[in-house]
Amino acid sequence: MEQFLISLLGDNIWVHIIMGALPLVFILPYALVTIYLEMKIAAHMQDRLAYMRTGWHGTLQPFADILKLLQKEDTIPTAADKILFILAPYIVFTGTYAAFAVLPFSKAYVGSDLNIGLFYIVAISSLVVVGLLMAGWASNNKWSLFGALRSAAQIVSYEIPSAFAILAVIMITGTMSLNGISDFQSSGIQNWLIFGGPFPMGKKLLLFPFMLIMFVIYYISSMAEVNRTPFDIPEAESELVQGYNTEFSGMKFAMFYLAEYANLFVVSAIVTVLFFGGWASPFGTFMSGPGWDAFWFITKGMFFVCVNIWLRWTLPRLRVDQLMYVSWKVLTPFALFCVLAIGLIVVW
Amino acid sequence: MTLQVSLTHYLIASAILFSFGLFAVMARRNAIMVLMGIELILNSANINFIAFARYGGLHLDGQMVAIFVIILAACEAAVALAIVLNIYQQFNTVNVDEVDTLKD
Amino acid sequence: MTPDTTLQLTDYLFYFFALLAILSGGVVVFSRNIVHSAFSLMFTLFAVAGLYVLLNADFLAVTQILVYVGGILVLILFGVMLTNKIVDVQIKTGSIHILPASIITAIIAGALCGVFTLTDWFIAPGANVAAAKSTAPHIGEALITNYVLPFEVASVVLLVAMIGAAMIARREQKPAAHS
Amino acid sequence: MMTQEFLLQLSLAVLLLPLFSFVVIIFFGKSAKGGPRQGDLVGTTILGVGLLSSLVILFTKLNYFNDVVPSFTFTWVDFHTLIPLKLDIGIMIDNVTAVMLVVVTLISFLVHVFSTVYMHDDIRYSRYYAYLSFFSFSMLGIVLANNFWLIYVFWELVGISSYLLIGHWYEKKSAADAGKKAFIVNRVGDLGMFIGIMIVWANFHTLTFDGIFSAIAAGQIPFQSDAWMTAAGILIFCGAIGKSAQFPLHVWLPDAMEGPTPVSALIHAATMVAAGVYLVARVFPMFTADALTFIAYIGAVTAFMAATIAIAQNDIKKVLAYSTVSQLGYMVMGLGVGAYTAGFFHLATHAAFKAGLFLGSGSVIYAMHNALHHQNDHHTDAQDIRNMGGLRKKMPVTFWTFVMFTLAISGVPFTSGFLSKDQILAGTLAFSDLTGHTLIPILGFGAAALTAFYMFRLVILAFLGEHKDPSRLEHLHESPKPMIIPLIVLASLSFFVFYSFNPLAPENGWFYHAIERPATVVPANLAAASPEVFEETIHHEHTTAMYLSLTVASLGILFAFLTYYWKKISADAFASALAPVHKFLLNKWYFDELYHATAVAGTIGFSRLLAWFDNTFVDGIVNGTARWTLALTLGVKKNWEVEDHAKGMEGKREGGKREAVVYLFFAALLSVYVGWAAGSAAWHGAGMGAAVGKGIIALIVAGGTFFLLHAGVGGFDNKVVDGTVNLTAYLAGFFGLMLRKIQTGRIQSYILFVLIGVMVFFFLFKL
Repeated sequence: MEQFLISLLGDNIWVHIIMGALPLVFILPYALVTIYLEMKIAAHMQDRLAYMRTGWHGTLQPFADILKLLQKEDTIPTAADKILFILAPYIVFTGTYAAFAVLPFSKAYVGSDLNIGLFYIVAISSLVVVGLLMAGWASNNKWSLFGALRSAAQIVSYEIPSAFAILAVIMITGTMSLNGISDFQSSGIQNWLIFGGPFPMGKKLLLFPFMLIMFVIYYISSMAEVNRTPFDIPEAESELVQGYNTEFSGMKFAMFYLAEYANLFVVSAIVTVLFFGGWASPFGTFMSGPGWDAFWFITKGMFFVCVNIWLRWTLPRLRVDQLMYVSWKVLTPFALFCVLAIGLIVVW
Repeated sequence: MTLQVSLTHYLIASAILFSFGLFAVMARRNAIMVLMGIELILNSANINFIAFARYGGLHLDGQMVAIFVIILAACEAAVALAIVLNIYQQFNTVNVDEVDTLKD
Repeated sequence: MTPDTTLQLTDYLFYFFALLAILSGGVVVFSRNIVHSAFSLMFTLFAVAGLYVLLNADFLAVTQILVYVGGILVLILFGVMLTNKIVDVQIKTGSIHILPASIITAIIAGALCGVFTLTDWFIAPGANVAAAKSTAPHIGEALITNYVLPFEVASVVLLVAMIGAAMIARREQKPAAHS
Repeated sequence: MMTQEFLLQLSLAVLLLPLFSFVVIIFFGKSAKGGPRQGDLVGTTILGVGLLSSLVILFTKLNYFNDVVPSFTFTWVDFHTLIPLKLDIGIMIDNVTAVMLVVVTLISFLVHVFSTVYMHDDIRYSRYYAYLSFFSFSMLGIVLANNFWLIYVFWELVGISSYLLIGHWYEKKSAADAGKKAFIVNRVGDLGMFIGIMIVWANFHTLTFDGIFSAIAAGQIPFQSDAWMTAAGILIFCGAIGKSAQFPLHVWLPDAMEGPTPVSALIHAATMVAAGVYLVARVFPMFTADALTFIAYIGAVTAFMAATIAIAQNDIKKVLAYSTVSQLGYMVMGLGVGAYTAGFFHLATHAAFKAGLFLGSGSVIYAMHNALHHQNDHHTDAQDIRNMGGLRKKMPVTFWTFVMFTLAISGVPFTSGFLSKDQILAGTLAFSDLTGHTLIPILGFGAAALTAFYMFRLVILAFLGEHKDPSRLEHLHESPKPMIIPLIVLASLSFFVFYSFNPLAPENGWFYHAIERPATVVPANLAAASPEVFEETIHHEHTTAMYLSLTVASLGILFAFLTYYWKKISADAFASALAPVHKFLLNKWYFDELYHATAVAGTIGFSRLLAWFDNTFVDGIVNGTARWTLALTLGVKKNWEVEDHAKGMEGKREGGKREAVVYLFFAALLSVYVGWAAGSAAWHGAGMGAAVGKGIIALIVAGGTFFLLHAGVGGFDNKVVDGTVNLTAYLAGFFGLMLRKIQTGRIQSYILFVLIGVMVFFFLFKL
């Protein structure tokens, strides 16, 4: 893709800008679709119909929502810290968007195929934490600050088990590039890392249970990192009246909203890359190629987004102490053990 | 000095950051500000290490030192903030000039 | 040989990052609002990470972001928020002996800049060529070969610091007698 | 398949397995409480595996690699360029190591098995097993190490684990004290060993045995002096003195009987005490002739002294403890005189039968304890042999195995003890022939006779005759199988066949082929009697030694039977006839008292002296200064106040008046002198007129001076003296305030000053 653009436009800065802007082209329609899906899935799980008025089966409702958000008066509380208040949503969105830079939508299109892509994603997601803290503080509101602190603590805590899961995959594949990891599992569904990767049968069978555990660990902690139910304690409406985004409205709220959904896709995509072959077609070379790659990648990603939505409407919210308990006393020890076991198997 | 970037440019950038950090350490009252000043100083030192690593032919060695500096900075920040929290519980302030019972 | 004086993209990037680092660093130091300082520190750290990238230290840049922004900055923010009574977001902090500090800082900055510009630095051959490969594998190798002892020691130091920090922060405090 | 690498790997496994079991038991043993047996099976199984592996190692080593020494060395620390510090560590397996591996793991395994019953009801059962494993690990480390560094590390590990095991029942003060004593006494020896190692290090810059030996063989000796070489050897031997309980540091071993009995079997038969002997054997090539003679004397004295003490002991374990000390003296003596193989052989055979004796006594104590428990008798000492007797019928297996061990230790033919002991004694004879040190064989044979005597005394008193309390006898039972089987195994190992098929000449057995005296590397030794000559003399003396030792042993046994079985000789009468000697022996040669009076009391006394010095002199100077100043001030002050306030303050200033008078007297004296001097200075010449003039001037000046002194002193004191004092105080306060401004207690101010200082330096060096 980069080569193609370079040949098209010549080697100048526009190539990079176009490369950088492409994910935005994806995020906006994706967010609309996901908002719609979320509402619909939620409603159907609760035996309702959700909105049916705007468009066929309410398909136009997301557009209407966006329109409504954009029209809303963008209020800034008088006691708020204005600079930070304005800055916060952008920081959060930047943090999320930066992760898209290394997502391999297709073998041919990666924003920047960093050698240390996974590491980069782990690092850059800390920007979100700072942004949330900023939002919570700037609102000058107790509930917002509590929400922000909770959120930061939660994300920092759950980064540890998720980093272990990532570490395990890095140990197996020997690369941190997301493209490389996808490539590693590209020859068919049986070679996906969740099934033990492209190894001889014995090694595969040994790896399989540990990878399964790692997948569960990573999925749980990724849910926590995006503050989704059952880990939505930071914005728990019933306790904290929406947490850090209480005071935000209009465009700023939309940014948070967008960032949340984008983040949801990022973690789903990482799950896809780490355990489910990334852009790789499940049928080996059949149905592969740049276009197909993007199709598989987005399909898999959307699948996990839907799983996330499903879980959101199934599980009740945790308490703060339970949240910390799960991270430190359950996920982290298990992850450590699995890392050890996988390391041993890989070396052997 | 030309506009084209060379080792000196990095060094001067780091020198300015270092001075900022120094000033924060010396003149700011809040302990956490002092801590941030220290972080600035460490960062400027790291820039120097890595700049020398690239230009001075130190290759990886400079980067290795920078890595250890980062590691130790993490330790230092954790312990320092723990102490600051403790001071806050004791004295109800984190202004370093008010924590001077050593004098009495 | 006359040096090519046209500015490359990387040069512009350097000036961008360096200016960002210095400006936000200035905000860190001179802002009267400590929360602004803390958040401004984030920009400084990012800009420094950018400088690392320009210096072919990609792994270090990411490490910088991970440790400094994800770890230290969050810690500092927690520190700020936990050590101030939340009555107003405008948390002012004063300064002390500004004059001597400014003088000393100015002298040291001047001396440093002088030394840096006047010294004829040794430039290793081929230093200007950007390395194409990632440094991560080499750093990994170095960590478990030449630097294995510092590496282990650092791990112990981290452990000790972690335990120590937890101990200090958690200790039950008796109310101070004199305050 | 049996390559050298495999041997090394196997031996590493033998070394590390006990560590593994220690970790497992110490962390998870307790939590296995609900499950079976709190981890003892883990330890036992692992030691069993270790034993099997050691047997494989021994077999392979002797059969396939008899002449090669597989070793594995790696550089642990290397600061090549910075400082010349390079530490190589590693392991090696020569025949001595292979034999020791088997000895250690065998005894340790049997002790593990034995303990499953003996310690069954202990409250710290799992911790006990953890420590046993740890102990085995440390001992195996000593055995395998191929350098001083590693040996020293494991040496200290043995020290700490023995401390833990001896003090296992730390609720008992005596046990806790015994642990401490063992630890501290060992430190004394270890200090010497450390200095010795440092001497070696300072000269050779290597700590591997190979490196040291080859350096010495190349003619490089410490500080180019034979005396230093000898000193290094003796200092290293100091470590062995401590660990192997040689005279004068043997005092910890009998006290260490406070530990559980199986622990005694482990520590005092095969492991800790053997470590010292093993060390001597390991570094044997670097001892000079003088050092070896020193070692031989230490060993001989230890052997004899401990044997005499053992006669007078009544506690079954104390007897065995002194017997251990005595036998260790034998081994050290054997090594010292140059009977290397015999000394090490005795280490191996002794390990078996002494472990057996301890385990046997453990079995007896266990039975006695249970019986006493049944009777609800908590006062009778279960370990005192005077309370036993007649146990033979009730505990036949224990009895017969015990007899076997006793025969072995007494050196009766057809036992393993005979084989090894005889050779040592022959060695001492040969040594005295060659060098003229006749005291050594005399002490050796004396100790042999005493050994036979006290061991049979023990057997007769404990097992034969009638039991003191017949009702108790009903409750006595033979111990359960896990305690008996180790006894049987060890008893069978006390037969000669395991070591040599010829019951009288061990030279033909495998052991003598496997273990050969290593050639000395010390150049100065080459001039002395060569090993060949020595071997020949031993051969020559062999028969003599055999008959002599048989004679003394049978004499000892005979006396024991005469005294305690047939009662032809009254022991009490004997004791009262030799009351001072008996008392001397009963009190263990007063060693503990001696150390208490010298080392312990000395330390305490010195501390007291320091405290006294501090209290009296240092504090005295401070307080005295204050007091004298006060007195002086009062005295001066009273001087003029006497006149003004005398009446009112009379009662209060009784002392002040006298001082005032004294002052006035001196003032008058001074005035007279000043006046006289002034007069004689002012009026030169002789004659009446001059005299009168002088007198007048003198009177005026003296009067004036007295007036000034008397009246003016008050003013002087008030203005000048007080002024000075006040000024000083004021200045101090002033500068204090100045400094106080700097000493803000604010960290940033300090940083400021530091930076100013840095800048000053910066520019100083720049300009």
